[in-house]
Amino acid sequence: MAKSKVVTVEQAMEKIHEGMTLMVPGFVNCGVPQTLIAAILKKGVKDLNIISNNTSVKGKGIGKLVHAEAIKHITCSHIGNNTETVEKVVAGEINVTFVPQGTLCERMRAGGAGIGGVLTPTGVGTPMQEGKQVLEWDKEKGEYKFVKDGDPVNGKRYILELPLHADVALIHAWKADKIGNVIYHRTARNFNPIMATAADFVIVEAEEIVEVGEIDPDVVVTPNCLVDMIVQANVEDRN
Amino acid sequence: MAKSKVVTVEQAMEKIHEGMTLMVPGFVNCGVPQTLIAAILKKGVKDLNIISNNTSVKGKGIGKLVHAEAIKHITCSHIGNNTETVEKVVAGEINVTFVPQGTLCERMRAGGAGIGGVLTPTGVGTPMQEGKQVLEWDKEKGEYKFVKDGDPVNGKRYILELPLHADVALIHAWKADKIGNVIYHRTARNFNPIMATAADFVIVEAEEIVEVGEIDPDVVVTPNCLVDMIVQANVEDRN
Amino acid sequence: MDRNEIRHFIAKRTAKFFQDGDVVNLGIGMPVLCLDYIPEDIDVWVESENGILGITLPPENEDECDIDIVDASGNVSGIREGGCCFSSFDSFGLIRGGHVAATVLGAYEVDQEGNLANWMVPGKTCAGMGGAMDLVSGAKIVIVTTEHCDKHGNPKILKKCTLPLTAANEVDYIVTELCVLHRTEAGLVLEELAPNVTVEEVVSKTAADLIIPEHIGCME
Amino acid sequence: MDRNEIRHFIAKRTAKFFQDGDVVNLGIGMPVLCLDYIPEDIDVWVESENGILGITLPPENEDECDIDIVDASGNVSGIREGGCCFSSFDSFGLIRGGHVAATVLGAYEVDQEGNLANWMVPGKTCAGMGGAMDLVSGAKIVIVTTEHCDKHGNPKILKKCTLPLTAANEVDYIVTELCVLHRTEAGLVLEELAPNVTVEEVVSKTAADLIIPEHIGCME
Repeated sequence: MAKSKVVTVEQAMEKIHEGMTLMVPGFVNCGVPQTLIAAILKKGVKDLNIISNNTSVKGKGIGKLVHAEAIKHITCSHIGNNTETVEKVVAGEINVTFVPQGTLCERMRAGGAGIGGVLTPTGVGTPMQEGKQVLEWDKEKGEYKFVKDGDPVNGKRYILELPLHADVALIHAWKADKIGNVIYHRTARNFNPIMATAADFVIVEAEEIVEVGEIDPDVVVTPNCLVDMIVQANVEDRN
Repeated sequence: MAKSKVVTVEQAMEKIHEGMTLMVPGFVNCGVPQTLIAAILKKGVKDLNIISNNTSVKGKGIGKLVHAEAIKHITCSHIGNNTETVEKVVAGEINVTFVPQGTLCERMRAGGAGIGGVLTPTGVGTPMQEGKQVLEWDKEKGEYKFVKDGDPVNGKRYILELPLHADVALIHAWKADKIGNVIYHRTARNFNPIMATAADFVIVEAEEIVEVGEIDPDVVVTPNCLVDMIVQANVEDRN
Repeated sequence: MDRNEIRHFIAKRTAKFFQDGDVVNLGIGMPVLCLDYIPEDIDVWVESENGILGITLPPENEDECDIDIVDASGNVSGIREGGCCFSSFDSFGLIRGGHVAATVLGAYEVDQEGNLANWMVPGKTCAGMGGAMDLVSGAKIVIVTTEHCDKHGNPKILKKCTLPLTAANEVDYIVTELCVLHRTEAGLVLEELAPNVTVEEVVSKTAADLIIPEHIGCME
Repeated sequence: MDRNEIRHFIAKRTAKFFQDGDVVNLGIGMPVLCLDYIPEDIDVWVESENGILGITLPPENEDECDIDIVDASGNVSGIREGGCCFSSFDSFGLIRGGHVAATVLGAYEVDQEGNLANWMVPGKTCAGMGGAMDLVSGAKIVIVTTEHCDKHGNPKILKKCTLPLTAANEVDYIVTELCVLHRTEAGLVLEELAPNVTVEEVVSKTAADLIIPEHIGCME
């Protein structure tokens, strides 16, 4: 028999430590692991490296971590929805690395799927290629070559983007069974499934925890083998 | 109102021509587009380039195309389940390019998602790297460099695999709604979803065609925007 | 035209680019207004990069709203019958893979090489690019909707962008209250003029080189 | 031991590598036999690369069989409660990404550098590698189960493989009817001997250099 992975929020928090790199999903404030974020605040963990798409809005979701000054560095595509994040970035209190949203997905997928890098057209010819390796396709030779800024353009160019990986991913599920098969609701899915592949340890908070067998094998989005712990989400943590 | 994409098998066959590159899903004989294959045989299309994982078993599924000598070239990971394919390959009647199964998936995904290439560890140090570009990670410099056979190994190596794309993908669905939202049943899913992303034209055969709205938005695997035509599958074509 | 009329005029023209069955991604603001001008016999699917195909306005009755359906601004929205949801990873696969027919978005600057700058003004904004860079690289047609000049009356359509780029050489059309410009291999072609607008007016308000064809259509 | 006993002996030992909760991929033949020897208190999930976690034998009652559930040989199988299905793309993402604890598979040849050859004999076979190359590159632990020598009595465990490789430097353990070998940075370590088998016998039947530690465990 498979063992239940359901634990208390306190047990889950034993896995979260100062200075860790955490993947935190959510699009603005939708699909954000609110209960786990509230628990991190309560524990008072600091100096976190956060990989997320954005920082929710001021005072909500990931914005709570911003407000509590728990974040040292954030890798994301957008902070514009949260004025407090913008202020702290401008003030130098939080370091930010911007990654285009699709590239963020690709890099997490590479990290979770054993891929050493991906070639993406996104960001070619923009500041995004600074400090990165750029490859150009040589149609005649049928091969790629590295190019530098200023080289004449003779073929389609791509940025070689590297994998992203985290110590822990915090996942917000709609339903999870007790061994960790997970499904998501509507656009609350967003970055959750890909982040669940790209961390050493995966903690899921679920709005509803169901019995094994209640989720049809064909509709499972995150397979149980990716999930290490499950906690009950608390709707009130959304506020 | 969205228009129905349901057509007759004959209408679908107007899209299939001699010399085309077709993606044909299926694992051995599971999840194979049997009705569309039967229709191709009936139409008598020849000289096909097939991208598939394998060729089913002798006389079934993709094996029917092998038997009918409709295939010029096949890109796949395995032909061992079909003795007739092996014979025709040995006799030089079909050209084969072997691609490791996971790499086949990555290459189709790159083709369908606008990715110029992926770095995979699969096949490094094996005959799979012949004729391909190999990259080595230089840990100190924090960058990749191209390496050649015989160069001393100083870091993790990856093969740079290129995208695969097809003219037409033939997809076997469990259920499709009339505008092309598709779900699959159990391991009949296999290569279907990824192939549906990587072809100029996508024809779906569905065991069951349902009304729009009958498939929950969260369980759709292949979104309607990827599907061009839908035909009714005929169970008897499996034989 | 006042500013609001300008926005609607641009949106109305832009909507004519859409074909039946197209999947489109519409940026916040003016691009979203296009939805009001899609002809009845044309069915367009709106994709939002956060993982939904078939996004709509939220239900009028607030009780029917689902807070788990949001648009690219995070605002609660709706989903049409036959729509579907997917992960951000799959969403950008669709976008980058050319499965989105058109993306419509605004500009700080756009130039005659098809370069677009719409995400950053050094020293002023640091919001981040979100999904814009992927959308502009990936969509089959990139349409920039913008007022022809900035609020100080300076041209926004340039020979060469000065701000950090969102994408290089990707813009296909520029739609303003004065004209429709088509970026071709040869350069920016003045394809349509708004009613009562002259070639001279466009040229005087544009810092880019324009190709003026013999026949120029009427923008409506 | 006859051949059948050998196979079961090897499978029984191999099953001891599995830990509670492990996801394992078992090759056709001897590897699958491991399932018969997993201790009651250990729960192992079997993954099949065609897109299923929790694959089982087919239901005994043929009417309950689902022809859409097949294993990596295409044979109709079953799914356990709590199992799930996914695409081949997602399946190999799991495999390559290190989410599969162990893969067990056979060998034509295996060598002291951890190289494995099990997919092709030039001029003889051309079946293709299927998913083997990905599995061997991707799984956390690679366990080769094989009879110690080939049917002619020639060593299969070599200094250097001669056949086209499946993967280079990826094999972690070799389990035969004579011994358990652990491939370390230093070389192949003789960790366990089968009952009544001597170091000398193993050495004489192995073409690879072996590291013989002071303490050698007993294989069971």
